[in-house]
Amino acid sequence: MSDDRDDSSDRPAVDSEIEAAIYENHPALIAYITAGDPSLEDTKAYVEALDRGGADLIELGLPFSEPIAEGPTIQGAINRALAAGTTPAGFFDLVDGLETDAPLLVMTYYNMLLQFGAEADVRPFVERAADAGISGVIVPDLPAEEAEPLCAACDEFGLDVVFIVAPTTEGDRLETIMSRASGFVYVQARLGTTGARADVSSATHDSLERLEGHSDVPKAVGFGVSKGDHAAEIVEAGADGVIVGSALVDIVAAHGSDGDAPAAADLEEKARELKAGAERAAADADATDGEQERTPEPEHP
Amino acid sequence: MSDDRDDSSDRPAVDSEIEAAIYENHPALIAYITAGDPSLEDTKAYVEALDRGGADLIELGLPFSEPIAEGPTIQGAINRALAAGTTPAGFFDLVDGLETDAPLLVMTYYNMLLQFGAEADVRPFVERAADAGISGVIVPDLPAEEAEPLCAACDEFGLDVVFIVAPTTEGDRLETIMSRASGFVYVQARLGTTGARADVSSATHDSLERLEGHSDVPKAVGFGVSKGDHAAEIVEAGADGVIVGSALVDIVAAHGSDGDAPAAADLEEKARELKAGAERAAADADATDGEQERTPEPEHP
Amino acid sequence: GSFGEYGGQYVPEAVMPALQELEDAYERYVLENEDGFMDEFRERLRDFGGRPTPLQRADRLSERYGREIYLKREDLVHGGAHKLNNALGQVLLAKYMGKERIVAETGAGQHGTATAMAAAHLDVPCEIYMGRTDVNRQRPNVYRMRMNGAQVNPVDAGSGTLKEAINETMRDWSTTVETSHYVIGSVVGPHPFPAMVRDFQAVISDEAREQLLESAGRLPDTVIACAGGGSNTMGAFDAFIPDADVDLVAVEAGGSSLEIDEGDGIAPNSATLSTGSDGVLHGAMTKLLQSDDGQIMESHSVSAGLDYAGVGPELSHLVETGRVRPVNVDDETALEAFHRLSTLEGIIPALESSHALGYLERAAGPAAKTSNEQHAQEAAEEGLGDLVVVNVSGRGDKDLETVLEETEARDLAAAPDVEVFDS
Amino acid sequence: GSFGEYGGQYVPEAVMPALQELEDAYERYVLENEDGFMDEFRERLRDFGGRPTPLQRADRLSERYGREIYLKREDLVHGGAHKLNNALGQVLLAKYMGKERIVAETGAGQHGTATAMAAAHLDVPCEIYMGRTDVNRQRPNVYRMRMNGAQVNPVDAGSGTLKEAINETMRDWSTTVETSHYVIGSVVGPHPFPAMVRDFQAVISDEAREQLLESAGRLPDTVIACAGGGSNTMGAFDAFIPDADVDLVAVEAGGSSLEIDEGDGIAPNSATLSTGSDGVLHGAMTKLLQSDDGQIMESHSVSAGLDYAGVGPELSHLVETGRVRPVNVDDETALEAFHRLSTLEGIIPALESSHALGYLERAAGPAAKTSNEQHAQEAAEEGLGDLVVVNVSGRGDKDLETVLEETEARDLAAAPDVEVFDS
Repeated sequence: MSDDRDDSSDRPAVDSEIEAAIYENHPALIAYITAGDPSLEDTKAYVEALDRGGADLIELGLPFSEPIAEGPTIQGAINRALAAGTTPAGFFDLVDGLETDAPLLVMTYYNMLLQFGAEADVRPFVERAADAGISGVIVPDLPAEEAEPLCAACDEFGLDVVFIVAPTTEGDRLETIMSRASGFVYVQARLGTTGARADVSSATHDSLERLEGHSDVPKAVGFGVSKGDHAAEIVEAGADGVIVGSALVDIVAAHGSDGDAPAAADLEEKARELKAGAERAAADADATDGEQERTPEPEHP
Repeated sequence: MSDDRDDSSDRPAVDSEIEAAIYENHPALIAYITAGDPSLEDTKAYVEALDRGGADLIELGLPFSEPIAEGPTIQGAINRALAAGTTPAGFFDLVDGLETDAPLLVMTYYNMLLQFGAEADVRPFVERAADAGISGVIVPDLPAEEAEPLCAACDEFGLDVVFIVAPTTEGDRLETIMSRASGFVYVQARLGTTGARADVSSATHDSLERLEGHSDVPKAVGFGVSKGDHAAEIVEAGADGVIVGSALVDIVAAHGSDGDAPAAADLEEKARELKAGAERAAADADATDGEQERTPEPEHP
Repeated sequence: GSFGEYGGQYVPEAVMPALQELEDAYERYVLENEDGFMDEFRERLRDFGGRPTPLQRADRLSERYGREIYLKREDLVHGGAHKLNNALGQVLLAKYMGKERIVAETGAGQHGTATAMAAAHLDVPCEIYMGRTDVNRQRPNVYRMRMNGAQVNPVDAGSGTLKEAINETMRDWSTTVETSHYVIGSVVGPHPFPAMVRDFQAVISDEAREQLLESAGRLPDTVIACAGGGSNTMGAFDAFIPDADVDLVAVEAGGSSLEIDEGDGIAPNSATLSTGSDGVLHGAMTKLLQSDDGQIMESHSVSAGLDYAGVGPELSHLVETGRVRPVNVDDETALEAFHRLSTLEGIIPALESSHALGYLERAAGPAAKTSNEQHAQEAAEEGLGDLVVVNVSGRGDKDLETVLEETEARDLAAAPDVEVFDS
Repeated sequence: GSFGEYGGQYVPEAVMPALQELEDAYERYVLENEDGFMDEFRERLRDFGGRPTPLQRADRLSERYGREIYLKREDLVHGGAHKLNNALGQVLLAKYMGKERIVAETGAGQHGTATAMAAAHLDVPCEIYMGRTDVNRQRPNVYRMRMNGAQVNPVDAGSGTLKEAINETMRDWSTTVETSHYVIGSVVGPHPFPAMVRDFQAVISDEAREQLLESAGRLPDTVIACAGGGSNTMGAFDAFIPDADVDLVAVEAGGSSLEIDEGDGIAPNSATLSTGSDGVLHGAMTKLLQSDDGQIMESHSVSAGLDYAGVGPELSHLVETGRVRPVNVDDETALEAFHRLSTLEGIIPALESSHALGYLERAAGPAAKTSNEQHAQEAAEEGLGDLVVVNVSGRGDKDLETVLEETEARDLAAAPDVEVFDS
């Protein structure tokens, strides 16, 4: 389906379904939507549409009442999902019933993980996520320093913990994060919170340069990506994947709850546009710069 | 016209027109109205009506903007008079044109006296008052301790300074006041401010007792007197005069400015009622208690 | 009079005995510290009132004016102004005198709230008279008084403002004088009030003098305080009066104009010391705003606390003898100064105090350096010294609404954007 | 975590480097007084903030409760509450760190006004985020902030209250973290905020301990402070923590009920320490009011300043280890206590502080002596000692409207007549 899938035979086998999905579909499109916005039934249709549209990984947001890392768009989606009564149990029921080519990740805040079981402990959540077939977790309010319990549980159940690298992440902290990263590294394109922007931040290039040589984990860029051209620009800058969230949530929000068919179609088309942008850039790079290997080369054998 | 006039031949000559008027008309009715309420023309008619009705002395209030010793009734009259544009010059023009049997006093606050001339000095005011034929002054915010300049000016121009004795006035202060008193002593019937009341204060008797033997100056009682019966009670208690203000101002206020004829007639009738009350008491005293001399006996020859 | 030709006791006879009783108590308790009265007063000022207040070097004002500017922070006294110093002293004195009840009048409500607090603290019943108009426009202060357990009596007569409240309080006191003490709110009224209130407020300059000697090692060149009735003024000046080299500047409210409208009996200012003439008001001979006939003018100031046609007799005397220099600044200058202190120093001053700060700007601000400005010439002649103490007599929280309205109606250089947000 | 299992840094990656920078600055400047930071802080607290505040013996409360009651008078701090202690410390620290700009969030506006004052005083540009609903219902505080030159940014998202303001401030900070410092208003948030804010607020108990040793000659038996986020609580307790015999009582808002409505996600109280469970909110592991699923509950208190679903992690730790005793009093008890202090002592306390005073009544008031009363039995078990310090964290001027409304809706024994006068 993509150029990179042809390269898969050159790569070492990876344990991670997520890494595998990125390598196999390089450059990958990673799509985010908030589960339960406007309802869990709608979310099922939307996820399937994104899967059809070419999303290589799908992040499902489990809504938390205090989303401090989100911009107004995703905060709005979260509020709608909570108002619709979305719970972790309902979320996992949804995931249980999903069948997608793209592996799924759950994106939520740390307290949601902690509270899933009877005591404040992340293990029950991770176990349930693994049962539901989820491949990884992203926790925007969990820096590497506090991630030990989550990493241990995810190791136990075979999930990846995706860490975010911000424009301000440097030095020892960058080392630490890269050494713990699995699945992919979420490269935050700019300071601030999530939200669709008109252009790609210049910080993207700097960040990708800073990460070079730190780890063989794929790098995907998010925060502000909304168009195929953005995706192309990001891939040109050397990213292995493009993460899109707010632009998709905007589509969901625009349709409200009056029939999910048009929303699903629009989501599918948006995914297609973004994936095409990413692939165009990768193809251009291969064509104009064929001798230079831009796709990631794992250091370990 | 009254019993006491018959006694006049027994009395020594007095310098004071005011004392003379009290002795000659014993027990005397002393009437107050505010000049300029509702206009100086009205005041002229009212003063003449009071004179006809039997007032033996008439206090004319010269309005001052901060009448701290007045109750709401007289304060209202003062506010109306000021709103009508009453000035000291207009006041004296009024007095120049008055011809009454009853001697006139001016009642006003100290600042009005001070400001009449070019400098802060009471002499020009007193001189003009004397010119206008005024016989005495009452200044409710001028205690004896501060009265030296006014007493000097009044001595020079032959006016009496009427002092107030309050229920709280005792001891050395009472001595001082009585020694400076001329015309009459204004016996304040009760604590508080001016204003018509339903009854005569019991403090009246105490006060008159306290004053006995202090001076030969006549004692007149005011504060709260509104009816002939009050006047009778006060005279029975030993007063030489009854002072009535708020009850008269009430009549003026009730008529507003819609024609002064009824107001003047009511004022005349009220004066008659009060004077009759005072005389009734005096006559009773003479009848039931003939051997005892209740009328004042001047100590000096 | 007690202060040269000023002062005295021009009151109804009925209250004269009470004044004598008060004079006696003042001499014994305040002047001679009988029964440790002054010790208890100072202790309560400290523990209840929050004294001493700081004498703060104002860094940015010092920079702006090219000299050392110190602020005496009376805004930090309990209740938000210097008013408590006096109210606490008088209520405590009333207790020592065996009085069972406190009455007071209030205009804008500052003295009323201070008195209500002091009366609650000392467990003395308290009634406050306040004009109906003032009640309606100063609701928060009415609430504060009532929450402190005071009875607030609205006065309906006349225009329903301070004047009517004073008359009504005087009526109450004339009636209840044997058991009540009338807590007068400034250095005005008959003797011994002006002297006694000054003595209670003198803690301001006693502290400031000591604090400055400690921090700057010398006396100030100039002390600036606003003057309405004059209690913060006398409080800020008193300890410095014997220091002949210390320039004492009383800043009055110039209002909108110094011109008076004799016909309507209105002075659009409260610049009594600068423009008034001698007369008797509320019990004392002093300087007044009055008509030629002797009627008291209606005064004006953007600051309710300065809006008074009289002034303390001792201030009249000190101005007459040249010890205190009276100046005045207009509403606009005061508003500018309000904003300047708020934004530069993080202190929102009372509009009263803003007049003192406004004078500082006029005498030493950037415009004062432009020689062709009229005020600049004045300022040069006035000659502020190198070390200036300004008394911040109170905080401006009470003035927020007024300042907003007055600021929106003007184009003020120093004002931040205060346009009201849409709801 | 920094406090046993509580604390930590649960924040977006983008701000982690700023937290490390802050941690470094905290250690150097606050803990080690580098460049005389703490000396300057203490000097400014004194001269600008009005410290030390009094520790006042409350005569009538002492009589009522049959023991020595002392009030720590944080209501007298510049701005009207203890909030300035922290805001001044953090803005000064930001300056030492070379930050060019201050951001902060505010709910009822107390922290916002304190921050705006401190930023004006120290000449640092300042932006305050405040929910639109709060902007509309807390206008006076909005005016005060703007008059101090701060930019107030209304936040329209969601219900327009504290939660949205926090999110928006976090967004701003995430974007401007290299040049801006986020002044958190309580002992909450990620490390080092809880420790740093505690250290800035510790001046309360440092002073109180010394003042009490001087005036009473011994340590208190009990220290009582209200607890919302917990900054006045930690400030009032800190110096006494090593004194094992001093009972430390944190009084939370019991609101209208301790029952929660899990379905609607509403806790009609803010009794986090008493009823909450462990979780992560706003950057720290602590006790929270949360649903079984982990959603943060909407909390409630008649006092806006206590209305928070979390609490400082150190307090959670101190409660967990038994050093601090959590109790709670309901809205009505707090309102009664508000009126009681106002009428008995002439101090109008903040509704927050009224909770601490309400506990005093419950534990030692007349009703506590009636043995057949449920609360009385509790009180006997709680056993207040003979010498009690209550922290009056702020003044209640800001709460007048709320108190009037809430009082009129109830039949309170301690309330004076506050029926509104006819206009």
